[in-house]
Amino acid sequence: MSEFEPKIVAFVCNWCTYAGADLAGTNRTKYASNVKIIRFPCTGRIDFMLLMKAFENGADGVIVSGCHPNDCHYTSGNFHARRRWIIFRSLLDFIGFDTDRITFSWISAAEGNKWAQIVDEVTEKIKSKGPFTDLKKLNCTLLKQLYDEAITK
Amino acid sequence: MKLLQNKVAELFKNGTINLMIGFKNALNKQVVPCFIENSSQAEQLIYTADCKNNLSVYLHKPEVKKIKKVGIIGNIATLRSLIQLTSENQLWDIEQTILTVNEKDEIILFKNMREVETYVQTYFPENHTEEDKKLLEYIDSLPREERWKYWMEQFSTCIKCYACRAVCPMCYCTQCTVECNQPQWIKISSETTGNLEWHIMRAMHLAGRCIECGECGRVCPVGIPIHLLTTKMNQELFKEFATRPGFSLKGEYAMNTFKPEDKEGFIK
Amino acid sequence: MARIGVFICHCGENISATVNVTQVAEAASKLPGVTYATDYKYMCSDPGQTMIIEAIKEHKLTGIVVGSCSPRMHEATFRKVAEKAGINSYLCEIANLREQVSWVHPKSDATTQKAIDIVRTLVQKVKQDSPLYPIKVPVTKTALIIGGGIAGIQAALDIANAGHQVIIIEKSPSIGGHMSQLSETFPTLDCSQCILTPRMVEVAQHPNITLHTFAEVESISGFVGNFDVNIKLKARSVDLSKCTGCGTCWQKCPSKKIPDEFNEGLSDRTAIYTPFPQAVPNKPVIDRANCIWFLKGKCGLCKKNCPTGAIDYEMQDEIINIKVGAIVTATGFDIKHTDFFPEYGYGQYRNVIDGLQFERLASASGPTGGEIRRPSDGKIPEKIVFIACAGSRDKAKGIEYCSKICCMYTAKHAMLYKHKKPEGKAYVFYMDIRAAGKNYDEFVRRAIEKDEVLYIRGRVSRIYEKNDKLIVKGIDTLLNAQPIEIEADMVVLATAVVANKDAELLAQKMHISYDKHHFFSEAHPKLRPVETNTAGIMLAGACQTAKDIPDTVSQASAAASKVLGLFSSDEMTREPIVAVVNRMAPPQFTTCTGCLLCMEVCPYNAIEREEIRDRRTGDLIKVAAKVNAGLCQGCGTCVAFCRNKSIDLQGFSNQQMLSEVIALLNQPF
Amino acid sequence: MKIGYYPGCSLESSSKEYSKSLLAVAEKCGIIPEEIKGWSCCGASAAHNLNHDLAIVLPARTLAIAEEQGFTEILVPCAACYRRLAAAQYEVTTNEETHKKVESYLELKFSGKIKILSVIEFLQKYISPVADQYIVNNLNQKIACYYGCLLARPKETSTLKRTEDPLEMESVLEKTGAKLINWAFKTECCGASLSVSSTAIVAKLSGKIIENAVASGAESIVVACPMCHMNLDMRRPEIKKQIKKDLDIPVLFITQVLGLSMGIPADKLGLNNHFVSTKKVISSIVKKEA
Amino acid sequence: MEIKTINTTNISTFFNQLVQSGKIVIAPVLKKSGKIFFERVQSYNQIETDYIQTAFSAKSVVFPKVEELFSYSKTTDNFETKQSLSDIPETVVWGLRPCDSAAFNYMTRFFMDENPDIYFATRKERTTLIAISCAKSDEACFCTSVGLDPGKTKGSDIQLTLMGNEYYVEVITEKGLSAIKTSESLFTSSTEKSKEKYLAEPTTKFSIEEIKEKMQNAYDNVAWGQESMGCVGCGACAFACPTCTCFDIQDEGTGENGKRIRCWDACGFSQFTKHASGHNPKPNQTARRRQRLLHKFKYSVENIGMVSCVGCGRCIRICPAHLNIFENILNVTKA
Repeated sequence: MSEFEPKIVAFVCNWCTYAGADLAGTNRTKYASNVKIIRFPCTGRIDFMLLMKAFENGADGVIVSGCHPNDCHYTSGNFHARRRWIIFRSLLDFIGFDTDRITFSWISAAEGNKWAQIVDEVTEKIKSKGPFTDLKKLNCTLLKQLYDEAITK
Repeated sequence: MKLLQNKVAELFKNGTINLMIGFKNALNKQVVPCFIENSSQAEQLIYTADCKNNLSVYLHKPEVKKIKKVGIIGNIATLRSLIQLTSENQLWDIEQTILTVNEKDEIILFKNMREVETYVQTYFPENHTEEDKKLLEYIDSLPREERWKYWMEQFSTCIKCYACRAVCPMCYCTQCTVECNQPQWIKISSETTGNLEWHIMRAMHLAGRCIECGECGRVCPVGIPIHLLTTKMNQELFKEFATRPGFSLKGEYAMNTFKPEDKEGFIK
Repeated sequence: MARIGVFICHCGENISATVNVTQVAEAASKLPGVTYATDYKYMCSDPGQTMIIEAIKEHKLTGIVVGSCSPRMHEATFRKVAEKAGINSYLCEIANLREQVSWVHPKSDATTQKAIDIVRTLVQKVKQDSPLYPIKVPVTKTALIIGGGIAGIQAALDIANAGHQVIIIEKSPSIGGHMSQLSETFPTLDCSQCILTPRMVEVAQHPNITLHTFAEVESISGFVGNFDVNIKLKARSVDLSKCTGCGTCWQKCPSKKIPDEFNEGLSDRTAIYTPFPQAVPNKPVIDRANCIWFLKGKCGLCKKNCPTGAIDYEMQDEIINIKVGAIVTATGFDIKHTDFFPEYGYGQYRNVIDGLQFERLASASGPTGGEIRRPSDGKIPEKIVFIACAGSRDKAKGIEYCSKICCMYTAKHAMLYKHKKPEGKAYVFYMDIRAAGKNYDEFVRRAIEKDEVLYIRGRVSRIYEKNDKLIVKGIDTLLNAQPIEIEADMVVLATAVVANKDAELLAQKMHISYDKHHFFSEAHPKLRPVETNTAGIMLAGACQTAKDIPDTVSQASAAASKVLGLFSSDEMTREPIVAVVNRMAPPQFTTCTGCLLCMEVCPYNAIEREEIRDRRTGDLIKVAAKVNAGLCQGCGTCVAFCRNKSIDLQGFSNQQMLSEVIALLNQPF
Repeated sequence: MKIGYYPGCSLESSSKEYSKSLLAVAEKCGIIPEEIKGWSCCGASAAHNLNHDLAIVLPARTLAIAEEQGFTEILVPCAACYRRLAAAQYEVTTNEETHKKVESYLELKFSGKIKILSVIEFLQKYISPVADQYIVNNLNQKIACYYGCLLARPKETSTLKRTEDPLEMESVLEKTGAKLINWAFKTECCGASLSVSSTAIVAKLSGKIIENAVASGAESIVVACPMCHMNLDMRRPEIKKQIKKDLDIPVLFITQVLGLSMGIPADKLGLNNHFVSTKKVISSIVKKEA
Repeated sequence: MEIKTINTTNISTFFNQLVQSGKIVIAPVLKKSGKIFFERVQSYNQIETDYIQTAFSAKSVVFPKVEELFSYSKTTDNFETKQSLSDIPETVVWGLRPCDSAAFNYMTRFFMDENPDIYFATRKERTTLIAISCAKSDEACFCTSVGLDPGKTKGSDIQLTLMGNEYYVEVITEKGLSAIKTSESLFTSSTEKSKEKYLAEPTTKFSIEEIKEKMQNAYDNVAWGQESMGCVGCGACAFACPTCTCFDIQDEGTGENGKRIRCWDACGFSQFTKHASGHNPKPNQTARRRQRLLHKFKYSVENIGMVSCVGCGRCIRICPAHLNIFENILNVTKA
């Protein structure tokens, strides 16, 4: 059987990380093709529910990246985002969600190499962790015990 | 008791209020919310340590709003919600008259929200029950996978009756995100991913706003300790940003502000 | 039903070398909603563009996805193409197949697959796209300049000369600011007033400029193009329309012992006074705090003696309302005064003075007529010690930043002294000499080499008085690094440049952000140095950070040009990528619950409170948030923040982002 | 309340009177500081010129054993000791690595969070609030408060508000009725430990201090540091040579002055074993009229 | 109908044999939360025997809270739907109360009259109900007020009544018979006995006939307001109720693929009657609460000819605001 190729979604801001990824391209820096970018105007725009949705729809890992503190094109979007992630992450951790599958980073428009490097790191990490099945499992095994699903399924 | 009842009766007589939301006794020796509409009904009122319900949730009901002049007998949780709600600009369309009974059984009639604020800030309650604390410790002590299993078992029993939302004074949205279907954020059906998303979203939306009355946990028909989620969030917020909901009319809501020097250990 | 067209570009070999473009087009054509898909060597070339236009027309496409280079390259190009073909330009999305696919991955199926995934994602997005139209905001072509210093004057003149109305307000009785206090200016040593006063007069006489001195901002509301400003005209007690500026009043005024602000307290003035001879307007004002009439209710000499009856003790503060399209903030700076430095004499030794005081001493119009004399006894000092970085770059004093101008004016001061008293000795204690700027270092070298100013690299630990001398204890960190003591007759502290004490308050009135030292913050430290986060409010001069005259003037002109850009048309057009609070039919009106917590989130204060009232009765039905499209920059922070999704961001809507996520992850069906 | 007491070498020897007067005043106000058992040298002035680790470990040891003995606050009257202990505490509490290192050297575990009180903090916290009821005399004296360098610097570990012109000693002495003059040399260096190695420098530096104090109209100088005291008091002959002036202005410890105002006999305060006679000061006392 | 007895030791054997027979057996189980739920169990010792009433009814066995009606998938050229009724398993519900069994009767009428609902039909057809008469009741119980009683066999396939150390077994239906067939030996046949003295005696709160009568013109009673003040508008009562059959049909998934599901809904929800226009004919909890009670005691009588309340008292026990259905009814029917 062929090696597991994780699906990784990157939520990035338009002004820093997206530009950084472009720079990696301009420099012809090679990196893993598992990560696919969705472009947002700003990390402040990234709704935590979108992360949940990504996992629900079969992502094995997620990258969230934007401008370094004080570099935000909108001056404070990333600061708000940072607070959001601090809390969101501790919540996920509290309910036991595998937060290792979410990588947060600051990548500026000048850090093409950092982008490439993060992508490779994350891809490697997720590969070693294997497919993300926690949510998939939920809808069968665990619930089978429970009366109504035992019948619906 | 009598004092309270007289006070309320008086409030009706001098026209300060047309409705008083308080507590009365009911079957199974339960203490239940009651709605006094005139001075004569005032003698049903009681106020004891068991008056746990957070009555502020009723101030959102159109029926109550219509009455305009409404009195409310607040336990500390209720008072905190009133403060938080005011800071969230919610109670502009209702004239509340707020009463409480302090531990010395004195009746306090607040002149304005400022007074409520000072009262709450001076009378600083430790509002987590022992079993809550124990349970929190227990959950924290579990390894990650166990925590996950624990909560998923809990969530899998959720029937999406939204009682947690209905009793929460902070869940006053006229249209909750679970009801918005363009796009459909949360699955309608109550299977576990959907339930998980609902509870995560709820916790996130209440983080920094939850005043920790524990009603959501109390009313959950399947007994999920959901109040622990928001309680935990509040503890985190306090740890990280030293904010505490329901303590100041200015709100000081942690999630709509930031400090450039906010610390985190996980962003690469 | 959507009819989407997909156009895959080879970009010569750049994409096609590693991505199987035909396969991508092939796969795209199978996607639901895609009616046409093709690939071509150069989509951005003329034939490529024409091809797209024809395809759109021929296949009646409702939206297009172009798989090419980064949207940061050609999004604009292809959106124009879409428009040419008659569909809304925002119904065009770019799939980044070059920078983020072909250039970074080897030729392989995986690479092609990634390309397909990205195209599929963008197809989903474009299906959710709705046509957007640029937002037009009317512009009131009048500018408000806050502050009548050189920055304000420069900006005012630039704008007025371009033919637009300008209103200047200045809190003191005359315009001119700190520059009017200076003696000579570095690096050319030309007389400050000689170059400034003509400008001041020009301002006063300019047909397009309305000048309000002795006035302050009361409140500011509205937004870019449409500000509504209340200005408080402080009671001057002198009717400017009657006053001829003859000066009889202040000659007669009996209370004469008031420290003169203009001369930094080195001389006295009367209670009714004109700040300085060249003041504009050159008319007096009554300092009510010190006027005998206002203190005791008698005297009234000025009134009796005024030939035109211009004195009016009853005059009240007046609030006037103006409508302006843009605001230039040029409120300038202040300096730390000597009492900030206990170790340098507690502000009690009269001969320890600050830079501005020295300027007045050196100035021909100053209290000593330009002769440098000791404040204590009027003796001409034999030895002067200048201390640079008094407060600046000093954590212990809470001021980490460099005040930028001190190195230069200290050199200038020393030079001026040496010119006036060649045999005198001038010492300068410094940390580093920062003389970056045209002819700046040359200037400093001249002070050191030609005028023999003694530069000592080291700091001064203490100054104390000893029989009429000031003992300056310091260290020379160079050479033998010995502690040294100098018996000086006078010490000049180049004290730190700080923000005005009321800067914070003003910033709050204008809703612009400021740093911890209360200097106003620019919208972007590099790319938008003269704008603030509040569209339509610009910054000029030292209110942003310490600046010398050249920098101040150039920034003022830059600010002016920003204003002129804004005034260049009757309406300004803004990208429709803005947040919108949903609206629906009664009884709901909107799903917004009016918690208004989002107001705090918005970096641009673009979110306002809206009251929805019953049309007939006028009763308040609902309170909701409302996004001011004029101010919104489209970051979308409020969208992610809004609990019940009542705010959405045009062009990056919840629907769009979510469908992108789903499409990206679900393999082709 | 249990306050640990760390005399350090000086207060056992050259500055017995400092210790004496301090304890006398404390006792008067009903406070008995308890000597830390087994305290060791703070390493002052020598160690930190030679070996950084040693300079931290030496004072850290005292902090550690004080913690062991259950103290939450320790009083360190000698400014030099205070500076070293405070420095050690700063290093240990701000740098986890140093902390570990130190613990491994000492083979002791400790938090380093113990509160270190300089004599000034001690007086402000425990004496000033109650002073009124014990002060019986007015000092008819013009006093120059001399802080020296060690109490005021470095800023990071100093509790004085205005590094360059502190006012804490003045505030403590306010109630004694003495006139506290404003002068320039409050925090100038006296030469400190060079006292032995190169007395000439000390004489020069201390000389200036005394000169300025006198010039500013002081009748006595009050110090809170044994080094300062030694240099200003004991080195008069050398100072005389230096400044070619014979100034007999007495130098007292802040605790002695307080003691006097509280009516504690001069000998109990060790005022008799100074080099420069303190008679003037003692004679300046006038009973407070009730 | 056959009458049998089985002693308390054999009862567990019987139960376990049911499990072994490959049927899914649903029985009351005590959860960590202290609440008792119907849950799939593997052996008798898992189940709770000492209880008045489960927190939720067993209705989800035939009317799941989420039911996939069919799944669909679409490509550019074709469109498929899939329906999966075949794999619905044989199920036994053990230990439900007579009121619950009666509720199954109502549901059958609701789903099967006129246009039969195949989903319900299939499940019902593959479900056997083994009820146990109530030996205890609490203040919330009021079955006797709605024409039922703790021993009623209406709707059950088998009904057990504990009499001292043996169970009195009434086998009512064919399904019942086939359920005990494999375990024949454990039972001994018996003659009809009176269960009376072994049954609980819940107090009667009202006369159902009188209420039905008065409900006819209760709509305009002002008391509704006061009675529903406490209602916070959650769906708990409806979800716990054995006879609440309201559902909502939704599509889950993208335009390209997904499933159509039927899930529980509750008339207490503010969105329940909300129109697309935003208009809501039942604008507040007063109207919604009234709808709920009138439906149970008036409309269902008009539509199906029976009161759709079995007096199990679950809604009273579960209500966050402790609303009390029979108190409400009495108050809104006062003149």
